[in-house]
Order: sequence, then structure tokens, then C-alpha cells
Amino acid sequence: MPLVIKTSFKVDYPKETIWTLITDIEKSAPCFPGAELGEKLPDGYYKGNFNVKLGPMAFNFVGKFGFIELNQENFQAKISATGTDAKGRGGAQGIIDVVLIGNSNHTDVQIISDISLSGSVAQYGRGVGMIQAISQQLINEFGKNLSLMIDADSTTISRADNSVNLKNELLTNKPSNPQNPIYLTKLVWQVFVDYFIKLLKR
Amino acid sequence: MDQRPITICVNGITYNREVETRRTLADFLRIDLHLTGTHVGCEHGVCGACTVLFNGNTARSCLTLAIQADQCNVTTIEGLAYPDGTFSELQQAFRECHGLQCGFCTPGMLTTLTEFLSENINPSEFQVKEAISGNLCRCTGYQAIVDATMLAAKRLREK
Amino acid sequence: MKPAPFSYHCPSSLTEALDLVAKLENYKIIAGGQSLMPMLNFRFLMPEHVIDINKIPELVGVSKEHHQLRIGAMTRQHTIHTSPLVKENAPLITEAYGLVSHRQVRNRGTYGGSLCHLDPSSEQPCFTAALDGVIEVASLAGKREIAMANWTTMYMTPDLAPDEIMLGVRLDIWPPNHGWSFMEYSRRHGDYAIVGVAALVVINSNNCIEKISITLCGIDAAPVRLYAAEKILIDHDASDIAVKKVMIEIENLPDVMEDSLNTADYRRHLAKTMTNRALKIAFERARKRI
Amino acid sequence: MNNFSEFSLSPLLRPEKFTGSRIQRTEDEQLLRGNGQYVDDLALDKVLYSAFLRSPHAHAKILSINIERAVNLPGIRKIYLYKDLPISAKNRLPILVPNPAIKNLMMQEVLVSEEICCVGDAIAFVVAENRYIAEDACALIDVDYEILPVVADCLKALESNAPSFCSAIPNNLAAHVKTNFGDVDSGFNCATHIVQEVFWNNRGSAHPMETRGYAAEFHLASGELTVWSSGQTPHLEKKNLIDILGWDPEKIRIIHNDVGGGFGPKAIFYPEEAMVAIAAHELLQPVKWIEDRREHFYTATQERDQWWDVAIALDANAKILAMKIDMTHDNGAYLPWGIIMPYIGVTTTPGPYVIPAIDANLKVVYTNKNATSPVRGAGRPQAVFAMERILDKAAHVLGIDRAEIRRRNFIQPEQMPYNNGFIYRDGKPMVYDSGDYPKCQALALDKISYDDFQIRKAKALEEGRYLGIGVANFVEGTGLGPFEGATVRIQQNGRVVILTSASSQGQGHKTTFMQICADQLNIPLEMIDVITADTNVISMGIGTFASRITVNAGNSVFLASKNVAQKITTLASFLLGCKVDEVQLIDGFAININDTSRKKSFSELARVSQGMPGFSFPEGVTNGLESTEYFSPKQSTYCNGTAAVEIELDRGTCQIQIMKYVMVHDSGNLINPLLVDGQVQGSIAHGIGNAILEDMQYDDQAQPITTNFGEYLLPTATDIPKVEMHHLFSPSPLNPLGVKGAGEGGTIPAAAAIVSAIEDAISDTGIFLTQAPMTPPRLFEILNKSNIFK
Repeated sequence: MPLVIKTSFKVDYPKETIWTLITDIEKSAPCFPGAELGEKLPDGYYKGNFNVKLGPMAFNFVGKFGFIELNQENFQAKISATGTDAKGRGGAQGIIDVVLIGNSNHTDVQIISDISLSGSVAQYGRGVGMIQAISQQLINEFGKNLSLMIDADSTTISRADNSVNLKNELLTNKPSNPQNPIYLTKLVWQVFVDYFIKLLKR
Repeated sequence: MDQRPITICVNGITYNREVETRRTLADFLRIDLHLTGTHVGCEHGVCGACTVLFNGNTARSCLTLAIQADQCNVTTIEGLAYPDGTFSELQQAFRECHGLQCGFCTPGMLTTLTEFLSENINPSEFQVKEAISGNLCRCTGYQAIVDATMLAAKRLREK
Repeated sequence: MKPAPFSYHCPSSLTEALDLVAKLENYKIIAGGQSLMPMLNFRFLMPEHVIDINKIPELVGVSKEHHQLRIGAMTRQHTIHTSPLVKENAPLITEAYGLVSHRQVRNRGTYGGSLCHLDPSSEQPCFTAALDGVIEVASLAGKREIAMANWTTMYMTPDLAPDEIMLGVRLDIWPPNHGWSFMEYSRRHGDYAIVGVAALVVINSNNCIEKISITLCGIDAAPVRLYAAEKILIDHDASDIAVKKVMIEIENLPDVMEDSLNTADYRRHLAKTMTNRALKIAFERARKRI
Repeated sequence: MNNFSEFSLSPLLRPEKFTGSRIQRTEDEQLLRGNGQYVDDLALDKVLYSAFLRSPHAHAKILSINIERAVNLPGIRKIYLYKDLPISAKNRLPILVPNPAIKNLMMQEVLVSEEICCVGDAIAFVVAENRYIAEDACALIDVDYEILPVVADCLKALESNAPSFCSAIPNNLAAHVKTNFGDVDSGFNCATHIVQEVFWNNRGSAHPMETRGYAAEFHLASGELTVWSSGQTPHLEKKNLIDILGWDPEKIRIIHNDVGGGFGPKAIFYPEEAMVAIAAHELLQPVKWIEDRREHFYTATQERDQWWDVAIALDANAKILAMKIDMTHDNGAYLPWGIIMPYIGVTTTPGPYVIPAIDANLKVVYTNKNATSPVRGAGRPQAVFAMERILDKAAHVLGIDRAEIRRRNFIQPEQMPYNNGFIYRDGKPMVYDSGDYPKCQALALDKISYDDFQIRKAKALEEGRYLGIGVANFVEGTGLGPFEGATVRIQQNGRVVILTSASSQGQGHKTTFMQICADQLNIPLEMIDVITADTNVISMGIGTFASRITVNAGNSVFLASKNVAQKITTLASFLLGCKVDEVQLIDGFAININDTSRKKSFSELARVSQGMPGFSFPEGVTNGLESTEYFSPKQSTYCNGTAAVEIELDRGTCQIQIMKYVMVHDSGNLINPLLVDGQVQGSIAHGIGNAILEDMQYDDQAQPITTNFGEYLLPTATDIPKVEMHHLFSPSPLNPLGVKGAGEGGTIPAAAAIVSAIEDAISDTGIFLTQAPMTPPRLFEILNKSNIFK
């Protein structure tokens, strides 16, 4: 079922910084709730997993994704992503447009996702409202994680480990909840722990 | 494969069987016990064809696991006639009023209405329609089923 | 349409159940199974473990405690629907259950199961919010209480941690002279509501509204309690003008959910219709009981 | 017309003991005890269960299939892919009803070789110990797809830049049929009024409560394959299997025991039946496949999805001069039943009205949706919707009453037999055989008190209630040939057996046939057994669809029974030493009316008729007390009816409530009014579903999105009113029994009448409704645009 989902988030960083971060898939992907970065393919795409909970249903989409357009001047990027549920419950494919608007200290990241679902996931009739609701939450999460990563000095964070931990915390378990501050602090705490562990590892 | 022994009493007969825990009660009755009078029409709890009496009350046997019926009493359409084999008032009325055509929804209709009449033998037509509104029938257009139920209720009152 | 394999657990006590949810990953709890089983049959859900809490006596029962009604999570919907205690203390609930699905489903379906499944169109979260329900949950770490207002974290996702089990709900008992009405629009008898409304009101002898509660389902992921409207109506006379004021609040609801079958506009239209009718009935009943 | 009428009949069938009376069904005894034998009830020794892996995409190429993870699952017996099929099964399925107008033919494959054309196309077939394991395996088969552009809209599909629904087919146009009669142009040129409108009906599914299902067993000793199916056409299934398996016909036997409803889609031949047969033969073990409800939404054929652009030319007196029809049929991905159903639609349009000239233009268009084929009503509901709605609009434009405009255009009874101008699907001119259309509508209007409705409406309005009334007429071609056969035989135990291939899905054929036979042999029903739908009991057959069984098989039973009665009396006259006309048949005995002590039982007579070795029969006596007849009607019989419905619209919800539903139905003589009433009431329920509830939705990627009973809404008991039913009896002169079909008439005018009534309930808005189903959400969108809620 095709869905056009408009979402956005604001961060207190210059758009150049965000641009560099977002366009570096190996860095930004792990910040996306549910995303697991896989190997890089010859065509420049990445293999990947996307774990998402649609209400009571937990899906694990296995597929590939990558940039099909990068427009540095206008800070516009186009991402293509396709995936199939590991348990044979259908698939999803989408084109995601990302536009950065802002100035030297604030950036408004606008994301338009054109997603079409197939198979039983598309037929879970009560899903539409759910998917839209969830998307914004995921994007909010993404924004927070990006900020956290920059805060925690993006240069020193090893993506792999970080992605793993983010995954464990964010995705397969209970989705995060704006009305639930405890959970967010837990998340922040988690990211810093990862960061310090990595420092210690050195 | 997670298999367990269960003991279940269906239409007065006690069965001991091994079941896989994911097996629905509907499939257990039909496949393991060869009681194929209970029909499976949708497997998501809407059509009502699989309705049985579970410890005396109606339940969708496609939404119940066989393992959950361990130590329970189940009555199916095969168990609705009197012990001597004569039709229940409801079965008889269904026949007289042409309350069934293809007969596939009939087991669910009969079990549902058996419970209904056991609690109300003086129903209005609308109450009967409400009572079977969770049972889909594609053949009859329902009216003959309602007529049959009203006739059965009348006979039960006169009994 | 057969469930994927799972291992089945059937604890006979709460502690046993809490041990299980604490140690198991990727499990689902089966209560009445009337929502879970279809999702298992469709393989929308493919959990590794299914924990059956039908054999835990502590979770069943309806009782009156102080000024509240307590309903155990595993109490069958039919039991609640036909309970004299419920009818006497919360007739709204009895009326609502008349609209919940069909007898065959209510015989098995449970109140707690419905609150955990948390379908946005379901009547049960709606009347729970209307009666300021407080949900009791437990884990090995102890008990926790969540107001219905905070129970929904997001679409069909309750604020229930993986190591927690819902015990029951405490609901406010309204004064004996209150008026009530539960109204909904569904396409067919027994279907999920597209939009439903729970209304409660206390009116004094000068036809003034002393206490009121209005809650909608089918509008958002969580039941929508019209607090603003309630505020406006306190001390207002129970008249058509009062009802009109509520209509305006509904007209101004920020965002109304939408799906492939029913648009936001239609849901809003239904919300107004149902609330309008429910309030009038609730007022009427309240007046009769003055 | 000369010698049109072969049989002279009184309006009501000559009174007989059983024929014409409300006999309880013989079928019910077992069904009410739960002892039915539906295909999934068969207890076959060592039976294997199965499931299909189906495509989640509407249009895609299969790049690779990997079954490794699946094949090693314990309990898996075999996984079939296209490459594993026998050569003969690698061709696409044969089309059941070919037609020269079909330019681009696309049929299903048993399993998809390369290109998927709709969601649900079968990619792999898993045979396993039980269905649970089979489904586990399906989830473990990895398929790599290349997703192709999708055709989801039959109108866009014809645009020049539209993608093709299937790379093998250059464009999406399956067939373009132009048919016309009379001088349409002059009709439109001298018209005082021209009324035009575009109508749309959405798809629905038939949804018999029993889904499709097949079981097959190969008997090694005899080399025979038996296939049990939940179908409607045993001999057609056999024909297809013969081709697909490449076997000798006598090695294949099709049996339908109890079937849980059909309503059309079970009449076609599906890939699954071939697959089950192939597997049972190869694995030397019985194999069963039972469709689940979700699969039924994907793969069982659907109907109604059509756009009708209609214009009528009228004179000053509102008489129709000519009509133009431009119809586009969203056919879905395959053409199993050819283009019959949309063609039936077009030719049904004139209905009971005199229309001197029609120019019809039919486009059958492929999309990547589920295939279409007849569903109860078979194209007629859309045609009647278009015709009756355009008449309502014309009435509005001309400012005359809706019933009056119909009255002015009716074919009069004295015009019978009446040629409506079209050539029907049976290749014959559409000659209506009998019927009194003005009387039919008049009775309906009287029963719903049409004349004082405006008073009721006004009164209700004072209370803020919105009432509406609607009327729709139809004429339906039923009882199509070519034939359906029956054998009637007196057995040596004295019992009578009727053998026919006519398959029953709940209509009660056995009882009907018994009634017809019992009257001719003057025996009690208890003496008769009926065996239906077994390809081994009779050599030829067509099947049950298009309301054809009583006309075809019923008359065969009638004629065969007559012949047998003749044989009995001839033989008995010798044994009883009397003249043939002195022999009387009573309760299984042939009696000499001169000396009633002299009689022979059917049993004795049957034994004698079987002959004694060496002894010759006396002259005039032939062997065996049996007869086989294949009655073949010379053309269709045309039943008709009027639906009149009064509704109340709740504008607060856009829900309608049917206050009164009157159906006047004329299907000639009735063999069993009890069963006919059941058929009509049931088909009305289906029509009400089409009018306000059943709405099969696809998204713009042709993904079906209403694939469960929570979202695809079948009518329930509380949605269906107690219909007030009246019968007229215009016997058909085209068959001995004077019968016509009765299984679909209720469905056909329902949507037209109900939507007309809804429109009447919003007459203050001046909105004209052009779509069905008119669901509350759809009606709300329409009313909301007109700002009546503001």
C-alpha cells in the first residue's frame, strides 16, 4: 500500500554538519531506529536490516539501500530502499527525499518518504494510521540520535559497536515514547556508556 | 515441535490425544477426532462457522488452541440431537423452514442458537438476528434461519 | 492461515507467570485470544513463546473496593457484561459491552486482553478512560499503576514493559444519580466502532452540570478525553447549548486519525453525531435520577 | 414468430403431487447432523496437506527462487516449482469459453514460470504432513523479484503511455466488441431529450462460506485418478485435467460431494486443481489443498468492476428512441471465462423496455488485479444499475415520476415473444419467451404503497427523518444450454436412482429432481436416490451456473422419468395380460386396473427387464427400465422481476436502514416454492451486500487491501430485512416443465433499487448517485463535498 509520509526534525547544528553526517551512511544509518547497516555492495548500495514494530507486529525487513541523488548545493538527497520481511510477510520499497533547510546554528531536516508495502504487511488494514504515527516517532528518534552522536563527538564513535547498541535499545524492544521521559534518559545514558566504553577500549 | 498430551470430552466422549500446541481446536476436532461437522470458514473469528460450545458456552474454535481445551467439555453439531438420535427442536425447525442451503454455516448457527435459546425461549425476531449477527451465511439471506429459530422457540415454550 | 510454531507455557500462578515474562524473549501473552489468535493465524505475529494466563485465578473477578470498581484483567467480557455489580455501579460499562463484538467472542475475550491489544476503535479503552481507570501491572520488581490517560504510548502499544503483566483495572464509581451513555457507529452490528463515545454526567436539581466525562474512541491511537469541553460544561445547564459547545470542541480537535477505509472528516462527523446523541441520552438519564 | 412455442402450458403447472409444492429437502437430514461430506471432510488414508507460496507483488519478474531453507524442514514431502511440472502442465491453462473477439489472451500457469501478473499468483507448491508445516515451509522459500510497473486502473490502462500488465501482451486491451441494432443516429437526431451519465460498480467477491478445495487420490491398481472438488462444473474440470495431464479420459474421475456454496467463481478451472492432481499422481499418496480465506481474496475470481458511459435519447413523451453504451470492464489479469460476463452485461441493458436502437461498445481491459468471472448476477447487476439509474435521471430531467417513465417504455405482454435486438451469449437472438413486465412493476408498487410514499416522506421529514424509495426492473437470460443430462433407472431392488452431472452447491437439486421424477412414476420420494456431480455416472455434463439446472437437468429428469414410466407400463402390460393403457403405476407397483389383485412390483419388473440368459423379449419390450435424456433448450428462458425498496437514511452517520423490501419475481413454474423463496431471499442478501457493504479495495499498486472479513463486509443477519416476496407465473414455452432460472434474480436489481432510494432520501441536495456500493463513507464524501453538513 503506497504511503507518502512527510516528517521532519530540527537540530541545533549548522546544516553543513548535518549534511556531512547524514550523507555518510555508515555514520547516519545506525542512528536510524531499527536500522542495521550491512556490507557495502559494488553498486554503492548497502545491505541492511530494518527492524520496526507496527503496534503488535514486529517486522524485520532485509534489503538494500543507498543514495540515488546527492545535491550538495541545495542540500538535497534522495535515498532508495527496498526490503522483504524475513518471515515472508511481504515487503516494502521506498524513495526517501531529504532536504536540509537552515542556517549556521539550526537545521530543519525535512523528509518525504514515498513507501509502498506489499504482501500481508500491506493488508494489515489497521496499519495505515499506525505507520504514519510510527514514522514521525522514528524520525524524531533519528534526529535525537544524530544530535547525540555529534554531542558525543562523531569522529571518535566507532559505528559498528554503536549501531549494535542502538539497535538493542531502540528497536526490537518497546518503541520510545515522547510522553515517557524515563525512557529517553535511558537512551541518552546508553549512548554515553557506549562512547566511554569505546574510549576505554583504546 | 512442542507437543502435549490433552484430555478432552467432546459430545460426552472422553479423548486422550497428543497435540502440537499451535493446533487450533477447530483443526483438532476435524483432523484428530474426525468430527468434521464443525466447519472452518475464515480462520480469523468472523464467519462463525467453527463455533462450538466450550464448557457450555459458545466459542470460536478457530480462535481457541486445542491445548486450551485440555480438561474441558466441548459440544459440536454432532452432539446436538437427542441421545436417541431425534433432531433437537432447532434442527427440526431448520429443516422445516429451509434454514440451510449449502449447510456450511449451519454448525455455527446451530451451536450459537442452542446457547441463545437456552437463555431465552421467548425471543423477538430482532433478538434472534442479533444473536446470529456473528455468523455469516451466504446462501439463505438469514430470514429462514430466523423463522426456524422462532418456530423452535415456540415449540420449546410449549414443551 | 495456521499459526507459526511456538512453545507454549501455561503458568498456574501469577509469580510463575512473572518469572516467565522476565526470562523469555519474543513472547506473546494469550488472554482470551480473540485478537491474538487471528493475528497468529494470519502470521502477522510469529512469537517464539505463547504464555497462556487463562489458568491464573488471581487475575479474574469483579469487586467493589472503597469508591472504586475493580475488574481483574482476565475477567471475561461476557461476565462483566452480565455482572449485576457492574450494572449497579457502572451502567456505562454494561451498555458498552452490548456493543462489543458478538456473544461467542465475549464468552472468551477478556477486559485486560483488550486493553493490552489497544485497538483504537475498541470500546473498552474508551470507557476505561471515561471512568478514570487506573491500570495495575506487576513485574518481579513489584507493582506499578498507570492512569488510562498515560496507558497508550503509541499506536496499539500500551505502556507495559516486557517483564510486566497487567493485573486489573480500578474504575471510579460515579454517584448513583449520574447519567450515562455509550454510543458508537459501526458498519455492522458487533463490528469494531469506527467512532464511539462514552458520556457520563451528574446534573443537580437546577439542571446544572456538576460533573461530566466525555471520551471518544476511533479518533486517535488513544481514547480522546474531551477535558476542555468538560471544563466548559461544569456549572453549565444541561441543555442543547451545552451540547453545541462540545460539538465545537470536536470540530477543533487537532488531528483525527485516518485509514484506508475511513477518512478523518468522516470520523469527525461521526464523533459529532455520536457525542450529540450520547450527551442527550446521558442528560435525560441523569435528570430521571435526580 | 412461428412455432416459437414448443410446449403449451397452463399459467400454473398442472397440479401434481410433489411438483409445485413446498417439499422439505432430503439433503438436510445429514447436513443438520454435521455428517456432510465437504471436500475437506474426506478421510483419505495417508493424506498429505499442502500450501502455495504466493506472490506479494502485483507485477514482477521472478529472478531466483531458493527452497534450501524450506526443503529440509521436517515433515516436508515435496516442493514443486514450475520446472518440476510435467511437460503437459507447463502450458498456460486452456480458456473455458473462447471467443473470436479476444485479441490478447492471457491465462494462468499452474505455477508461475517467470512473470507474475497479480498478487497471489502461485510460485511454489509445498506438500507436507500437515498444513501448518506446509505454511512454515512457504515462509522459508526465498524469492528474488524484479518489481515491474503495475496496471491498477482499467481506464488509465488504455492510455498510450500506460505500462503493460504483462510483458507478453503488447497492450492491455483483451477484447473490443462493438454490437448494435436499429438506427441509433436518427434516434439521437430526432430526440427531444438526451440524458447521459457515467456509472461505476466496484468489485466484490462471491465468498461462499466454504472456500475452494481439492483432494486427489491416484489408484495404482486401476491407474485411475479421483479428484474431489468443491466446484460447480465436474465435466469441465475433467476436460481440463485430461489436457493438462495428457491422460485417457476414462482414467480421470471428478466427484463433488457436498459443496459449501459457489455463486460463480467455483465454476472456473483453477491452477490449484491441476497441481493437486499432479502431486497425488507423482507422490502416490492422496493430496489435499484447502484454500484459506485470505487466499480466496487473492485468487478466487471476482466481479462487478466496470465503468458504464450511457446515453439515452427520448422523445417528448419520455419514450426511449435509442441508446449508446460505452462500457469498460476491469478484467484483472486473466480471462478464465472469456468475455462472456461483460458481454452478458451489455446485452442485459435493455431489460423489460422497448429500445428501438442500441449502439454498444465494450472494452475488456487487463489490469494486475485478481481475474474476474461471473459472480451471482454475472454482469447483469451493473447493466441494470446503468439502465435503471439513467431512467431515474431521465425522469428527473423530464420532471415525471420514476415509475411512470418505466411504465411508458415497458414491453407489453402481447408483444411476447419479444426480440430485444441483441444476439445473446448463446449465439441466438435475445427473444424473451414470456413475462408480464407492467404487471410485475405494478404489483411491486402496490405492495410497497408507492402512491402514498410522498406523504410518508413528508411526514418523516417533519420529524427530521429522511426516507427514500427506489424501484428497479430486470430481465435475466437463464436456463442456458447446451444441455445437462440425467439418467433415471429402476434398480432390481425396486428403488429408483437418478444420475446426473448437475452439481449442487446448496440449491437442493436432489430434492427438486426427486419431486419431478416421483410425479411421473407416481411413487413416494423415499423410493428415489439421486447421485449428482460424478463424472462416472453420466458421460457428459456442463455444470451449475447461470441459473440453468432446473431448466436443463430438471427437464431431462422429467423426460427420462416419462420414458421409464412408458417402459414400465409396456413391460407390465405383457406380464399382467392387459393393454398398456390399463396399467396404472401406484407406489412402486404396476397394477392391472381391471383386476387390481394383479400387479407387479418395480423390483420384479426391473429383474425381468434385465433379461434371462437365452430368452428373447416379447415384441415391443426393450431391455432395462432406464432412460437417459439430454434436454437441450433451443434458447435461453428469460425470467424477470421488480425490486421496490424503502429506506431511511441517517445523515448523522450516512448509514441506511432498509425499512421495506418488496420483490416480485417471475421465473415461470416453480418446482419447489420453498426452495425458490430461499434462492430469491439469498440472492437479495447478496445484492444488498453489493449495494451498501461489499467493497473490494485495491491500492494504486494493485495490492488488495481488504483481504479479511473485518474489512470486506458481508451482510449479516441484522443487515438483511425480511423481504416481502411475490411470484408471478409466466411459464416458459421453451421447456416441458415451463420453468426458468431463479438463483440470481434477487441480486440483479438490488443495487439499482437501493441506490435509487438513497438518492431519493437526499433529493433536497439534487445529487445524482452513480456508484455502487454506496457505502456510508463513500456517501459521506459525496454529501460532504456538497456542504450539506456545514
